[in-house]
Amino acid sequence: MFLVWLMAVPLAGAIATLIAPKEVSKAIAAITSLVGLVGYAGLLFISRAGIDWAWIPQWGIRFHLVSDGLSLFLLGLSAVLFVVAVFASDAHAGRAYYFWLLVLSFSVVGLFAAVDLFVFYVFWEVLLIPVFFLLTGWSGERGKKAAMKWLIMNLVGSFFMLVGVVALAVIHNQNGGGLTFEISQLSGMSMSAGVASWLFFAFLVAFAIKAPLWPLHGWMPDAYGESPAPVTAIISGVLSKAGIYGILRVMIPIFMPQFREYQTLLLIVATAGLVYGALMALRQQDMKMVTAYGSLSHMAMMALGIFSLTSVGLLGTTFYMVAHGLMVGGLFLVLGMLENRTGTRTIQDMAGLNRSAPRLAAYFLFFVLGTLGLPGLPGFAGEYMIIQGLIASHVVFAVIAGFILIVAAWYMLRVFQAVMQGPARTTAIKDLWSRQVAWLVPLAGLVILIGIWPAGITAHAVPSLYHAMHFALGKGGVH
Amino acid sequence: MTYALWPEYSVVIGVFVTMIAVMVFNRRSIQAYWVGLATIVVSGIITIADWSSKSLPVALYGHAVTVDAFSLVVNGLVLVAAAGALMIGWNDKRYGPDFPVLVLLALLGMMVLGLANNFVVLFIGIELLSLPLYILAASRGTGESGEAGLKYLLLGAFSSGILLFGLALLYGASGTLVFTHLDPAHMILPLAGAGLALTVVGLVFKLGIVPFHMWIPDVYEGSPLPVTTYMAFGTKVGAAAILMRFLFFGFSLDAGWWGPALGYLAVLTMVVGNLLALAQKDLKRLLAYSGIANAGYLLVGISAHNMFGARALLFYLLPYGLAVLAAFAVIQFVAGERDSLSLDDLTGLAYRSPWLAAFLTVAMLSLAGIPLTGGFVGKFYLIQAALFANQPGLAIGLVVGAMVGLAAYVRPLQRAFSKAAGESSEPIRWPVAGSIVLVVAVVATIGLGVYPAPVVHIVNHSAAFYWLH
Amino acid sequence: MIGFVILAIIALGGGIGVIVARQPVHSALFLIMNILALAIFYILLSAEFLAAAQVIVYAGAIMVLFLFVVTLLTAGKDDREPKENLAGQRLTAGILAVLVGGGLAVVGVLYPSRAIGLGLPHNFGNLRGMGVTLWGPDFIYLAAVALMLLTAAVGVLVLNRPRRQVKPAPRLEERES
Amino acid sequence: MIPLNWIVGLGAALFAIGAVGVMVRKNPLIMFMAAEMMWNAAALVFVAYARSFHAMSGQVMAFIIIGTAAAEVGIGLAIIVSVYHHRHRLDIDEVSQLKG
Repeated sequence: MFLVWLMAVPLAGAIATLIAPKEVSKAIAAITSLVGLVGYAGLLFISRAGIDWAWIPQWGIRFHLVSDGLSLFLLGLSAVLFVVAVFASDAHAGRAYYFWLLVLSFSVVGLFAAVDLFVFYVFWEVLLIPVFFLLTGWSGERGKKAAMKWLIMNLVGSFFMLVGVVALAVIHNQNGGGLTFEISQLSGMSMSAGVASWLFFAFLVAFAIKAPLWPLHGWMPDAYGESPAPVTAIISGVLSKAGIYGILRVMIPIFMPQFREYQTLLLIVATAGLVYGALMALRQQDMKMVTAYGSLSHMAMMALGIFSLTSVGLLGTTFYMVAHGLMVGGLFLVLGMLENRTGTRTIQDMAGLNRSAPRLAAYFLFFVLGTLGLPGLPGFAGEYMIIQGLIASHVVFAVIAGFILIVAAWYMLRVFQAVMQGPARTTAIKDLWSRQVAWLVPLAGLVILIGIWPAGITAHAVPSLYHAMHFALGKGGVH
Repeated sequence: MTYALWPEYSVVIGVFVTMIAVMVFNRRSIQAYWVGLATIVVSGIITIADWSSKSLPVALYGHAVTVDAFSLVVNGLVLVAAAGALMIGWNDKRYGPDFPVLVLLALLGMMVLGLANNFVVLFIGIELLSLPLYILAASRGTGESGEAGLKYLLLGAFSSGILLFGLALLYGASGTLVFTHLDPAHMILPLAGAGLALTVVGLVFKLGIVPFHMWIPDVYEGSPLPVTTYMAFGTKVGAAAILMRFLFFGFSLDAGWWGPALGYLAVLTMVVGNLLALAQKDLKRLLAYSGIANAGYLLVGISAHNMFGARALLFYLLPYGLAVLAAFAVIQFVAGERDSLSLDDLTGLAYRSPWLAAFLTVAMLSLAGIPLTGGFVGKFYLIQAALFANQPGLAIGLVVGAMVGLAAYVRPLQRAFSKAAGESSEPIRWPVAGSIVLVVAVVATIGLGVYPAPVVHIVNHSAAFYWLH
Repeated sequence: MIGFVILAIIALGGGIGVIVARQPVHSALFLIMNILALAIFYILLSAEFLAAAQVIVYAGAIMVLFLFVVTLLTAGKDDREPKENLAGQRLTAGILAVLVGGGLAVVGVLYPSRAIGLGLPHNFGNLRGMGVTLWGPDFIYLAAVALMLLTAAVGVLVLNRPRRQVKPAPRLEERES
Repeated sequence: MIPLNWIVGLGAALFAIGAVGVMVRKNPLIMFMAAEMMWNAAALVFVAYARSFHAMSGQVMAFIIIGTAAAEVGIGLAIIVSVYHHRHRLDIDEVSQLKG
């Protein structure tokens, strides 16, 4: 029941923004997201909340939501980032902006909590729509094209996934198990190898597009480049995790044999993405694009953790998703503020800004260090676990991943140095206002907290990871 | 207690009462519209009463018609279509006082198609449906409207000719006119094959399946808006219903004859229809091509040829029709005095009238098949049907079509949500009756997407009922 | 058999005449010829009532209407059909139709239906027989045809009622300028 | 004895001629007449088969076809007349506009 309230709050807020006068839209959104955050804090104490209602009984579809170790912290990540994004948004963005933001928040909660494949798919597609309108209405000149690309690419993937979803249920029914979309019931189901491979790739492509993973990242540069900073933060911080989460939640329990079969191929592709993202990040002159491609590289890192098919790798990915979401979200927001103040995103146009804006520079440095994996900050713990998993399975890829970590430090610090340090060539800018500091401090605090106490997440995640994968474990899938 | 054919009888009575109302009252009067609406409501109530009676199915007039749960569901659908069309064109001076009479006559044809069990009734249903629509299409009196009526008439007569000749050959091959007495095992094969092919072509013409779709865009574009709405919803229901009844009652055992052919046509239609929709600049034409593509989706339900297919088809008709009603109501409001709307005219709609833009969004997303709208559930059901029939090709074709279609449906939305270059023109008038249609259609579309279980139950009941044959 | 051949030639000639005639008037006259030939076929097929109906309804009413309209619309005009670039497509369709029709004809000739050897039932096809059927079990068909004719009457009223000249509403751009 | 199968063949031929007429001609009146011929061909085949089965049902169908054709022709000619009138009026309008 608690989860339903967690979903109902943003939905009610969304409707309220439509009815209330334009001026209070932001206030409504802020209150709503804060209530959501408080509600989420309550969820932490309940820990395993869930509901299980019949939705379309004729097709065996149940409205089944659970917050277990896999989803609990992603729900938290989205709750935090939505609060931050609302506060960082333009107060004059209009009611439709906040409406779509809250609808997005609603669908993200549903997506992360769903354990029925139909419910999962519904929210998976629903969240495309608010993002589409956010990109269409509140971004630059090329925003419309970016929105179109986002929608089409994602839907191409997810329509094939839809066929996959139905096919799984139908096969389960033909096996004599009745029509059901429950992931736990579909897992470990027997199907012919050919069909299973087709379905495996149908799902994988859908998830890889959303993440995005190389080479299916075509929508990413436009969408990240054109969207306003809070939206970028939500897309990169929360929505991209949905792709990885989908692989963990849906594919690992159902397609473990296929993962084993194609492991080498998957590792090679993911590694190529890791390298590609890093190299592209090095070449960019636009600081937002550096972060975007860096993020692409990090998504590949998470994929590597899964494809290592070791429990420590999976655990690392689970942890790294939350950590990366918080840090990259924060980083995009800081970049947004920087862009607001300087009016440019090109690295060469800025230099020595730390003189005039020391606080901004400090936060910038903090998130940069976080994303490049400084020990003590959460990125490090996640990457450590992933590489440990890779060493256990294929050591070659561990070596490449370790090397790319160094490159990551290079491209992130390059941006920081160029923008903040050196002689102050550009005109001075305003430093952060106290209100902006007010919501950056908790975010940074949270990052530090899970950085020095990763066990807070992993201890929760381990049992449910094992729970989610016990079929795979039973077949000796995970070491 | 069953009132078997009383939904149809009440419509016949309603036709006469409406005509009397037109004659008695002033020609410019609104009474005819009220009588027409009352007829639809009464017929709907009797349909519901029929539904709850236990004595169905019942065959009447020497197996000429069969009233069963299927026909009652079709009744309900076409009643919704007629009510929607009537209210969108409510008391519009452009269409004259005879509009309700003709809507009721066409409604009768659609209802007859739902319960036909015999070649004669099939033909009568098709013609009862078409004749009033020819008139309605041409009733606007402008050049395009007349041309649309003419084109519809000629193509309609042509396809009816094909249909009739096919029926004649089938009659020769089998010796009976009744669907359920057709026995493919004892037919003269070449005659039966040729007859079946011609009959299916004739019906598919009416449904608007590629490559027999050429007439649809022109006719839809030229006809008055409420009439286009009626064609897009009601005619599709009628044609799909009769195609299904004919094939499932008569040739259920020999699905191999027609299943694969219809499957290929379905895939072709879904893809081509959506592709062509992508290129349209006029909103009515876009919806016409969308109607073609949706006819392809309907065909998936037929060529899957299983219980799921029949149910999915019946289910899909409802969200499709509701989306059509909503979209055309929006067009009617925005177009105002004019009778068509280009994509450019939509620019800035979200700023002129946010609610209209929102309603248009729901309608378009439902046509595109985005979750939490009825269209998604319908497509989901169709995919289930195709996969249960072990025809993954159909499912893939469906999603490929949906992907292409999505781009087509999103384009008007992007226009609507971008700022207009010039200053926006006068505010948009909301006619009361049309607004009711619009709001009901949009709410029902979302309702179907969020909680489809009751409708699924009804549909399953009706298709299961009829499958016993 | 000779009678059949002659009648068939008349019917086919009429049919071909309909579609090759340049003037619609000639087409209409050819169609009447075709219809009358069919009426004689109906008599040969022991459908007396239908033969009468064919002559009275088709030749008597429908074709007179046709002739009337044709003369009304095309009197004194050279109704040359405009050339259009779809000619090739139309030709292809026509050839296709010929092929399909030829195939159908071959099928129809080669595969006769199961004929019943007994003598014809009493009143087969005459006025009494049709009346008993149409006013008995098949009455709804008759009622439906009546409704269609009613529709036609309404339609003629609707389509040709005097309408005030409706000015086409200006398009959006014009109103804005 | 009348060769029933040959009558069916004749019906098919008439049907084909009518179809060709609808597809190839562009004059709406002639197209409409060709479509009528297709209907007639179907009616002929129905009657022929009715004779062969000794069943009235085919004749009833043919009668319905004739009745429906009457209604259809009424509507069709009304539409054609209104379209012709409109075209005619348009021509005059254009001419007067040119002069004015």
